[in-house]
Amino acid sequence: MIRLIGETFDPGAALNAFSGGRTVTGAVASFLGIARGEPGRPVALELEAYPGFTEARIAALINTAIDRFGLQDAQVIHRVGPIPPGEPIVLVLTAAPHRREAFEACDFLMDYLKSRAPFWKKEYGPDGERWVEPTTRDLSDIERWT
Amino acid sequence: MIRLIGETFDPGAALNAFSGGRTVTGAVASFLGIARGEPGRPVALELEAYPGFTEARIAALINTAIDRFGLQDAQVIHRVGPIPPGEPIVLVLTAAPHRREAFEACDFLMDYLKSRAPFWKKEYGPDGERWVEPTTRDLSDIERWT
Amino acid sequence: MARVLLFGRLRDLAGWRERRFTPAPASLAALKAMIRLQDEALADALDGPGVQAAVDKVLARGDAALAAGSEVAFLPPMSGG
Amino acid sequence: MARVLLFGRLRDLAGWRERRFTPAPASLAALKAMIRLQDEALADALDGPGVQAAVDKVLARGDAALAAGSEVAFLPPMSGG
Repeated sequence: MIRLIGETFDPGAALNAFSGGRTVTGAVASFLGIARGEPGRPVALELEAYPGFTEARIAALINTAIDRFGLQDAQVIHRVGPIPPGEPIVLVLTAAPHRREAFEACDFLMDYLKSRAPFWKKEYGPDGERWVEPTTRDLSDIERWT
Repeated sequence: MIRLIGETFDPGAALNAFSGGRTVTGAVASFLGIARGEPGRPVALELEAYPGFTEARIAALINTAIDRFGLQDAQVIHRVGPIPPGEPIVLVLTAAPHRREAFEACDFLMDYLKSRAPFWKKEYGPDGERWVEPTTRDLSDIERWT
Repeated sequence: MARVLLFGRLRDLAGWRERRFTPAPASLAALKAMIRLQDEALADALDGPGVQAAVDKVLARGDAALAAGSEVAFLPPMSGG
Repeated sequence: MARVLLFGRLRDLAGWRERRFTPAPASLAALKAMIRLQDEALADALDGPGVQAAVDKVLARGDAALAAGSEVAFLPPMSGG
């Protein structure tokens, strides 16, 4: 499941809703991305999506991860719009019988979100604003899965 | 920080307490282990620790992970005593500036907990009870970090 | 008519987010040629490294045909998370 | 006197969790010899694969010396998480 959300959300409530009541799942891995930035600044970054297209691409990515790693379930919650410092940007949750698959799938999903998911991210730093593109490290990270 | 706990706990509240208010942390990885087992059975497994020794060994392990991966923080919450199916067994949380270090440290901590941390685990299955020892896979997983 | 959407730095560069081009160009290449007549810097950016195009929300190649009323989105390098 | 603690399957095998051994054995090897006089199956298990010993909550080797009142724990293969 993919959810784009325009305001802050509660990662703990999402983790509990995702992991609760499971008796065949041994492992839930999660990744929470947080907006870094000077406390007190109104906006650390701003995320833009392409409504419809972004959800469809991420839903396809989630299905790929489910097949590839034998997951029981996976979920992505992703912010759009302006994000103040310290607020959550993205939460990825994966459920599998064993830990290795849960970890790898979560890692895989994050690598794809960083460099292949239809988001455009503007960072507001002390020196002004700039559009963020995948780093050299993001591009080498994603090579691990090909 | 390591916490051994004799009753169920709230993984979401722990994630929120750990991740909240951070403005220099970009990445929080977590792993939640859940007791698998037939719903309705009173106990899926029972975990025994060596009070004092277990906490000290895990605290040392957390410090190793912090140094090795450059973490900003790490936390382990681990159940002891009888655990019904579907309840959390362990939650590992790691905080780092970037995602790769947070993921790897979480993975590392779980591998060590599975085969090097002073816990003894009895599984209650349909065929009776048995002591669980590290699997071949657990032992090969931990080799990755040497 | 083709509806064109710009994202990320392309939008900042062009100064617009959405615009209609009439008469409908027959292909993505024809649309880019129409854009070049108006804004050479934007056209150069559309041909720049890592820029992809989606036609009606499906990723398309440079020679893709366009139908009347197609929605064309130009997508600079993506970065979420 | 040495205080001995057993964990996991060792406890099930011996049928006890904690026991005092007097007079105080001078070493871990001496303690194991005392245990063998009482319970050969347990002594064999203590020498089995993957069993570690901790003296006063520090992992110890087989020839470790014991002080009077030492706490000795025998630890079968560990598995948490």
